[in-house]
Amino acid sequence: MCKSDNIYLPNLATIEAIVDETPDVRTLRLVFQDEQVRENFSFRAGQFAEYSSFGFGESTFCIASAPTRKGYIECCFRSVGRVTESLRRLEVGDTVGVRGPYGNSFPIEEFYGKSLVFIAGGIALPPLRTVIWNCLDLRDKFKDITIVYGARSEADLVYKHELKEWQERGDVRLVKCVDPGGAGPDFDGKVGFVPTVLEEAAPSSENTIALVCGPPIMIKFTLPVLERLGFSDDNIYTTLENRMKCGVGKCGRCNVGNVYVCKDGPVFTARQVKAMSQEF
Amino acid sequence: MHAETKQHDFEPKIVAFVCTWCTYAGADLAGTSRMQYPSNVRVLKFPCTGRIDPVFILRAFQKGADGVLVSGCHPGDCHYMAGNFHARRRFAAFRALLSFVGVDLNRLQFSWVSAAEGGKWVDVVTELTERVRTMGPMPEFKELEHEEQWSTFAGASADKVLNSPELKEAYDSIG
Amino acid sequence: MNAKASKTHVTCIEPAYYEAITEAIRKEAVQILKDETVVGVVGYLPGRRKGTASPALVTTAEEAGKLIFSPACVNNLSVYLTKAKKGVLKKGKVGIVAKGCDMRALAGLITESQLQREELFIIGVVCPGVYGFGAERTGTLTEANIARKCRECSVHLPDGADVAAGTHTELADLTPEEAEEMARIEAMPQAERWAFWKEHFSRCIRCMACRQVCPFCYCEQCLCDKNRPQAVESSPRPAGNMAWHLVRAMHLAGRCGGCAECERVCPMDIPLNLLNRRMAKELKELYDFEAGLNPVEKGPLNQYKEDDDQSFIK
Amino acid sequence: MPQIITEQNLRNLIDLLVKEAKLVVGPKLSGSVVLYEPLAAGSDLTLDALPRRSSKELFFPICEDILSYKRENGAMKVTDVDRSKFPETVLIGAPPCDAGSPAILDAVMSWDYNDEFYLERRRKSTIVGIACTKGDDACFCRAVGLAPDAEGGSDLFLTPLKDGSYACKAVTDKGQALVAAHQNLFADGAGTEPVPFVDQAVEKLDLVKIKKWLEEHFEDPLWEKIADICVGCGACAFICPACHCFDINDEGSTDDGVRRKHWDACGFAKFTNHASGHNPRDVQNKRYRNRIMHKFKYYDDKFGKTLCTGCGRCIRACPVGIDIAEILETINGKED
Repeated sequence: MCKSDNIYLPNLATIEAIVDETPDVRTLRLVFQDEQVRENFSFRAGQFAEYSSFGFGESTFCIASAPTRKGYIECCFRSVGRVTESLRRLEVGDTVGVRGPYGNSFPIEEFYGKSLVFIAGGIALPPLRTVIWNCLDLRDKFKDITIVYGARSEADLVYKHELKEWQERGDVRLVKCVDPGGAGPDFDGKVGFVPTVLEEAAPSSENTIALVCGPPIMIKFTLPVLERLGFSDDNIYTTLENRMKCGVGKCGRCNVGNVYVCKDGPVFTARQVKAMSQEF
Repeated sequence: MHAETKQHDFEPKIVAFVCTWCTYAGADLAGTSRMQYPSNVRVLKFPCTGRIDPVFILRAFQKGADGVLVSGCHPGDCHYMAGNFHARRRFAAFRALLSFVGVDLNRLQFSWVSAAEGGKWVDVVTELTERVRTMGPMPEFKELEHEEQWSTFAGASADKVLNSPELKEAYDSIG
Repeated sequence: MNAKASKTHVTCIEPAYYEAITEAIRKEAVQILKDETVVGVVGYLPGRRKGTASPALVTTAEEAGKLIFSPACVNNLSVYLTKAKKGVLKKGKVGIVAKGCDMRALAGLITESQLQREELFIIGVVCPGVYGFGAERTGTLTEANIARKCRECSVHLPDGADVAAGTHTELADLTPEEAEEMARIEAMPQAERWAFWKEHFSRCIRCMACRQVCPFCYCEQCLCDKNRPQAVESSPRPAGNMAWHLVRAMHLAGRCGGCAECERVCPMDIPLNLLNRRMAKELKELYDFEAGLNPVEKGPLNQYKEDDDQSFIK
Repeated sequence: MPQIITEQNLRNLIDLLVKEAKLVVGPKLSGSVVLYEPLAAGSDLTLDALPRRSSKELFFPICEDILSYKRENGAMKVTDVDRSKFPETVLIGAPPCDAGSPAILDAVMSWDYNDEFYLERRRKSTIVGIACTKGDDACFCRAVGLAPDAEGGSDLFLTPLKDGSYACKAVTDKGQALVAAHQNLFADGAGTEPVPFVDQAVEKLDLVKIKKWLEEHFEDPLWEKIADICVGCGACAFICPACHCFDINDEGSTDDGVRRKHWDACGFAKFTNHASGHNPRDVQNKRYRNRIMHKFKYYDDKFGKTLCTGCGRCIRACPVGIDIAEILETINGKED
């Protein structure tokens, strides 16, 4: 993207809008400052980028907006560290750096003509949201679309407006849930853990691809459920996250065994994940 | 606080770490009493001298302070009973360390200034400022900030001029 | 094994001396593991290279029978008992082989409530000294290969250990190199002192070996790893290096037992123990505190007297 | 045709190169340690000891700026580093275990994405390697496929001769060019006999077998046995000629500062720590395992090379005496 051959040089982007998804999760809508970059920047669903807050450093998040929506990108993060806290202090109009897109992506074209089941937990919806919108924008290419999304509590559900939108449109089946004890009086979803709710919802595995993203514990309990529902490991996709610095396969920290999450991932099939060394 | 009319060649940057209960109130008193003291001092307020970590002092020097003042309640007056007693020992040790690595202790001043001692605050600040002014800028930490390991710095030698007559002479003198 | 009975000065310490200690350690370690006094023993095993040794955590009598003591047993093993090595040893009473300098660290850790004396079985070593870094490893300890810290050792006898191995023997006529070096630095003009340390610190690569081997650097979150806010620059540049070493010296003031492990492990040969020693000297002069073999209630910077010196304060 | 250069002329060569405004780097006594540092004159060159740090820092500095940023009139401006300013460099006096490391690192620095900081320095450098006649019981270059006289990685290779001069062999065009430009310092001839090499304790390892064992023993009691004593410092990684992990950090204010890339080590507890607190390599033996795996398996999987030159620095420097050669020998000797 950059004119320079310096792979560490970010493109500058302006924060166009800020959305607080939950008390500690925030979405930034970013518009590249350079006109050429703005026009030429393209990515595929599932890719990530390095976002920098000048003076604090870089942090890795997926690109949460859909590749089909041009002109801006979105990132969504929870403020837990030095960089994310500083990103949170930024306001509309401020500048951030964006390096990317990096990594592989979901092979959307291979999903054409199939049904899709998205399963996400907590802050892990953004990496799937990019795919969801990508698919919804190409709705006629897919059969049934089911979204199972859960969080610890009602307040922790991200993209609330979009959840509502998905719920209201007739061509998506949204099953949202919160952990026991996390529901408010007006909560209209289910109460239970994602794997349990998924099993109850029992989407058909026939000609269907499952896309899973969530905390390790959720993944651990979801995979057996999917297996029971008849999904083969090749039809289950997930996206991994590890601590990264360079994003381009050099700095040596994101590897799981000999797999570099930044280069060989972040998108893997369940078969690939299982084949990875026991480290994951 | 009116700016002094007298112009100096060098205006030192003085950072003052003060406790909120005594010295900050003392400095405030100096202000409300319209006492005059050098405007070189930047005051940073802490709950107690016991909270003033030596690393803050280092940081101040690193970021360009020419002198540092640490000031709090008189012994026995600490709002938290013993914060300044502990600080006293810590700073005594820290002074020894700084001196051992070659920092001029004249740039570092400790004082007890109570909430009633606006005059003492003025004296301490004025004395330190004038002393540091005569000493000139503190070069050590500032220079260090810009130093690099040689490998980082490798660009510098590229600026060297290729002096061909000299080089020719060198070639000729060998072999 | 009455170490105090006699004290001999010799020109070299033969391998036989260390072999005798080795035997005593093995006997003791095997015994306490067999009768389940301890869950494990921290000691030394020989390395692949001739004349080397490395720390070992042994849990069976069989392994304990292989423990050694030689001039290559330089490590201060008390680091393995701290929080920093949490989880490596099972819970329970632990045996540890300790030289006098290591025992000072144990005493310090007990002072700081990191260890409890009842949880330890200390196999003390009456240590005549160990090799310096990079010294010739001949098996015999001489004036030529003894570590700098050992030249001025004041804790040959591991007083307070559960058992002690060895007889009190010291090398004769050792010059106090470190004390001389410190006097030399202290006598330098201020600018020269700055240049001296600047040169040393600029070589630092921030491998953190000094911190990692230090028994007192057991903080779960080191100030220098913190970045919210960042107190010390993390990049290995002269500015951050200077700050790091000053912060460390300050954090060790009044705690350091003087094992000089930081100096030994420094791959860049920075004389770090000089800093710690200077601080120890200051605290001795000011508050009459000296790191010793006995745990105390509080370190010098954790207490105060109302009439402490404040001549430097206006 | 074989050529020789006398020791005096080797030093003269350095003097000339310095005068040509080249950055000449070689082993030099710095305080009490020998390090690779810029040589101001031929007399600075010290060839009696292996430098404590490897020569990788010539290409992969311990810390370097990768960009600077500044807010001007409210607008953030990011400035690239002018890599054309990197000087022409000659590395002199690197033994095969150092001279050979860039040849290994080139792969990771240029797969897919090119790290131009490294590559530009590589392009602008000429490596004058020297056969190693020192060596001690920590050396094991033969075991990882190198040798005290391995020319790989060198542009010009020197072999110390018994009379104190050096036999020269131009290995690459760059080396040829260096000789050609200073022809009067070199003489034709084969010279006297070379200085013999030192025997190595660990002579030959079956790296394929080791890799296979590593593949099958991700979980193995060996890891706890050898790595429980690891104290988690970065000494081994930082002085290693092949370790290339780094960290990127911003230093400065939000308005004006630089972004820096600097060495990092897989042994540090925080290396892989997620912001959430989750740490995939949460205990020291996992971190140590990654170090061995990376060197002898992962790097080979990815790039077909072993990420180790057998220089033995980590063995000499390890605070707790962890001996990588011993570990490799142990694995090599395993039956299963």
